[in-house]
Amino acid sequence: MIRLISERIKLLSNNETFKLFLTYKRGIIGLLLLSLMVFLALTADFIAPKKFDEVDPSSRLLPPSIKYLFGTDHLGRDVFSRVIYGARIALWVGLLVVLVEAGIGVPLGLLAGFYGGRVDKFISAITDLIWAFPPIVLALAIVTILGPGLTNVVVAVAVVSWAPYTRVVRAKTLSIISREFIIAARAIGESSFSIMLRYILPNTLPPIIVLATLTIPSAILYTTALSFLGFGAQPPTPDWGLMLSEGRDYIFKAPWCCVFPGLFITLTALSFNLLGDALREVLDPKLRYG
Amino acid sequence: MPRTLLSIKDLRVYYETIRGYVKAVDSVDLEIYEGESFCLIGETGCGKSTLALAIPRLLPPNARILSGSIMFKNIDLLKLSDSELEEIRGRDIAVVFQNPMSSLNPVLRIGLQVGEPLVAHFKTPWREALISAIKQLSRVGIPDPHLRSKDYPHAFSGGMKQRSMIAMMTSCKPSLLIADEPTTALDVTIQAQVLRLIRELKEEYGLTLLLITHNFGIVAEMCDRVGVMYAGKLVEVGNVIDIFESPLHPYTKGLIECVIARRKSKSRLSQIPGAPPSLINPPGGCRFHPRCLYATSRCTSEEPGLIEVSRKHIVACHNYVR
Amino acid sequence: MGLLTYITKKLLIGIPVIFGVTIILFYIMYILPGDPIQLLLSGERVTPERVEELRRAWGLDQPVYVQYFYWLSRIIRGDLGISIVTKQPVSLLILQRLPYTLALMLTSILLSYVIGVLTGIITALKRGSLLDSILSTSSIICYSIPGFWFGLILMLIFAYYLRLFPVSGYEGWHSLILPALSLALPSSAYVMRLTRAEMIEVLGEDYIRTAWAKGLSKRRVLLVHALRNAIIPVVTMFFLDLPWLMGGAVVIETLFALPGMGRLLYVSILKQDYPVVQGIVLIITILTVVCNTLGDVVIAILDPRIRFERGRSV
Amino acid sequence: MKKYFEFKKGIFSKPQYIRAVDGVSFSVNKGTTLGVVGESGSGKTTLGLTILRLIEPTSGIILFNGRDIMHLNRDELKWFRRSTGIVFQDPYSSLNPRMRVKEILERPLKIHTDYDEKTRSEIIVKTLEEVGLSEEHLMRYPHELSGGQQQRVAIARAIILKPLLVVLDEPTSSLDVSVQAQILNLLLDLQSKHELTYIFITHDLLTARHISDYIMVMYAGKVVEYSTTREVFTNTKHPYTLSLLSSIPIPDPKLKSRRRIEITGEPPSPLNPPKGCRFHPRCPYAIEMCKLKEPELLEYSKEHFVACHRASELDFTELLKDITSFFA
Repeated sequence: MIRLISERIKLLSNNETFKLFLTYKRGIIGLLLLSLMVFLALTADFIAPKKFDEVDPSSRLLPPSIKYLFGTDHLGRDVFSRVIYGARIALWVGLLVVLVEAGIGVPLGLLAGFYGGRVDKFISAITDLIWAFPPIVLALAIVTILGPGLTNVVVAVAVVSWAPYTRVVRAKTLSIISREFIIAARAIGESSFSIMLRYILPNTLPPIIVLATLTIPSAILYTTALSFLGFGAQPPTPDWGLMLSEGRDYIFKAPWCCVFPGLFITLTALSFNLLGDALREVLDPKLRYG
Repeated sequence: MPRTLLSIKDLRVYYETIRGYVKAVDSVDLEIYEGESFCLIGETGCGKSTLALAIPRLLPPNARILSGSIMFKNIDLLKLSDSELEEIRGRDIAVVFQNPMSSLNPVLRIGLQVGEPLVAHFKTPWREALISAIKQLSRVGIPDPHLRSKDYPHAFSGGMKQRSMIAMMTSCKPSLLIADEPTTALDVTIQAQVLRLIRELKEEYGLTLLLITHNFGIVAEMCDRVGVMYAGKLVEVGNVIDIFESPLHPYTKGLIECVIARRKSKSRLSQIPGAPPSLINPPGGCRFHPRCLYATSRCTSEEPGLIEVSRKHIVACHNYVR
Repeated sequence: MGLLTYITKKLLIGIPVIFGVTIILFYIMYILPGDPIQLLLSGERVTPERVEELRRAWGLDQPVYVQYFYWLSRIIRGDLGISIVTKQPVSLLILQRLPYTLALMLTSILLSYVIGVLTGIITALKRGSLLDSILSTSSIICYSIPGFWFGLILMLIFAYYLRLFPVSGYEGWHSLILPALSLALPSSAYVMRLTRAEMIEVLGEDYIRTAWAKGLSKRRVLLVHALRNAIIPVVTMFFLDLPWLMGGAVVIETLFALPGMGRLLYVSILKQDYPVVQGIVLIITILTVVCNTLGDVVIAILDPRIRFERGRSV
Repeated sequence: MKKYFEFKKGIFSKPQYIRAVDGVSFSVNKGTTLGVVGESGSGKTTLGLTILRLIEPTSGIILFNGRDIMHLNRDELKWFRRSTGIVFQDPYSSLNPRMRVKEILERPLKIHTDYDEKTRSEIIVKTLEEVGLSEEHLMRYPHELSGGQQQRVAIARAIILKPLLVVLDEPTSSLDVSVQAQILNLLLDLQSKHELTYIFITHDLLTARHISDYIMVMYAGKVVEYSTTREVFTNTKHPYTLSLLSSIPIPDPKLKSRRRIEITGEPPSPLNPPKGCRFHPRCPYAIEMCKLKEPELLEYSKEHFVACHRASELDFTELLKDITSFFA
């Protein structure tokens, strides 16, 4: 798998593809924005002026100033520091959700496309049902069973939104399996497993990469929405959704408690969306999900 | 002397791509006479379709017509506005495309699509247009045209789709019919039927035919005159008999030998070495020189112009006399 | 293969799906922690005999599948049970809230599809222009914005600073405007991008070239030949979006304190009012299946190929 | 002459729902080429895939070197895969776009041999040179090669294990005329060098004629005529073969108005072939019997099989004069 990915990256660094990517200015902006977020997440301990849970009762709900760039919240915590630490959570959560989604969705899509018939009908029926169902409602239902908490939210969001992976991989597998190199592989005596692993999977990677880039932002939006409703991260976690939820009560008195976390959610989602959009144009222009 | 219907001068069409400009048609001059069947032949990517589709300006959006004129009945098609062009398309110049499978609109009924040009060009009321559509469908050999005109394209076989395309494109009795590889996607027996139909309609309506193909058999069966294209250039134009029996350009010669030699069993075919060049950076001088057995130093540096060897036989080669 | 046969077949497929979901729903509620009787009594002190009696009365002493059929037959009669918190019938609670949610959903979906489809077509036709790049970029920004944050900002600006709309709660139709906008924003951006992509793809199809070659007017090529094809996936998306908006409604209704079904779901989950949660999820499921079936039917009417394909394979 | 590949009567019928090849029976001798000619839907590709057991037939026997390939155990199947190869029409589609040329050619060696890295490389380079490519192409991806080069790689993959039989499914149809000639020459060279046996599937009678020793004409899943190449072209017996000969555009302008028969209609759907002779609705010579009874493939003269009720009474030599002169 790692070899396949590195192969892919090598292909990406191949002049042509890269040159094509460079023509999408929005993609480059997305990449830069994402690098900034990753940088903030990695260096939060050094950049943030305060700890994310450092309470200061004497400086509650202060507006933005030189000392507190983004102001302080109802407990006197530095919003700027919390927002920076929040990048860690958002990126980690987005990555985790996507890994779980792909972990469920890709094998199912591969099996459905490769074996067809009843296997396909069964997998497709489940996928369609999950797909049609409003994800937030389903995630809420799962969180109701599992109980609140960030890990549970990650599981819930992943469980309700793997369907695009299955659909895309299945469709791609179907289009690959009718190609002659699959018959040729059989003719030289390749096993089914080897065909799936060596011949089909590598060819489904470009759309999977695009899909992953495009589902990370929705994963972040869903998890923050659930945290906003109070089912996700619990205090004092500097989760952006939770910060919005806490700041909501002071929205008119101290709007900065809400404005900045929301802005960072938007910027993070935007960076992935810009990047994913350009990647789609470069790697798989016909890909639609949704 | 036959009258000229279409006269192309110094036409250059490039495609803008990420890798650079693809010089698909480079300074081509061509005359097509009224009432004749003219064939453009060449291999994949030689620019023959680009040349043909440049005439009614049906090129993809990344195509750039850099220079030239296309005089059709004394009008320069390249200078017309979009709405003036609309009046000519389908009425005076019609096109039958290569892939009948995807060239009909999947969500509209066949009858409607066939009758549409009449409504667009002659303001025929829809009722009458649909009746003419049925007549036209029956003319091209669609069985039960009354019923079939209400079908959607997916219910038609490839051959029937191509017949419907022909019905649609000839409904206004155009003076020029451009057929871009009209039978490449079809089976041999169906191909013969469609070619026969095109020949019949040509006689019946007095059309001028511009046929694009890569098949020398089709050239031999359909055409009066032939133009051979290689790497964006027109390299030879002549009567069909002349081209087959005394080709002047080494490329034409090589191609014809490849094809004709197949009449002998298990013999080695004469072959042209290598593959056609990239049209982004075509070779300097004569574009064929890297594959040409007769190339001289002049061929690598100087681009040959079109030489009129005899009346009606033109070639672009420095060393054609051998 | 007739259109009617196709529609009937689609409708018949919907029924087992709903049936299957009821089983899953029932089972989830069955395994949930907490004794329903204790929850029902909510702390009232009663004798163990009384509890047993209630258990028998509710059929809770029966095996699971029998309980399921009791439950199912009650549902079919329209009885969704009784709320643990308010002791009111769940169906009544839902019926009271449904109009607000439907009004919110319809306003926002109409808003997003009208805006989305129009801008999508315009940007596709003006592909590569300044207008296209402005609109395309802003659409990416729009669906990167979390709806609930956008709602908060709208509330802050239009309700608090400008005092144009009520801050929260329901005080008449104008209370729905800000929530509908917050719901419609990401959705319209998505619709625009889908319409644009489909339109661009269709404009590159061979049959569009045929339409140009026939000498049809620009209007006819774009509106009859292109849009007629490009709109099909957008319509599919519309019917998928309807139930999806329910999810957004939970967050947005909570934010704006609207008395709709979404907020009811949120409150019921917080208070562990399982019968209400179960009832709402059931309603949403039915809505989902109905929308899907409706979508299939509309698509079959719009796209003759689908009828044909299915007709052949069956 | 050693009998090498043999079909017993009543072999193929109904793979999946399509009646592709019914009751085909013929044999191919070592080192020769059998050309299979037909239009789309004639079952020629299905036949090719079935011979290599890439599609399972519902009944029938295919003998390969005397062994029935439908009943092979694991090891025998492996041996069979090693002894056969296939080349397809579209060279780009037949190569995995994510594998380099080296890996594409290495897979058969890894599966079937236990050669070490070095030996494998030697074999790969040697085979590449044999098909007219060189070491510089080793690390290329398929999309970095031209169509002709891709087809050479596909041929290299098919012959790298020195097979006995290679199925060539329209190997030149998607190539340009000048490249077609190169590939046909290469195939002929390889055949004489390694004594390969070819089954050459094509829709193009002219190419089939050029490369084949025997020709089999198929229509709607049935063999309608089978004989030596010479016999099929000079002594055509089946009206369908005749109509193919009438339909192919002959590259000679002087034959423009040659005598030919005109056939109407289109090939039937393989799902629902006509009763009786499958060609009767389009056949200008059809009689009542053709609608009722399906003709059997009978040996009309030595090594000349025809499936037509009227084979003995119809004589097409007059009609074929022009074409025969073209080939003479």
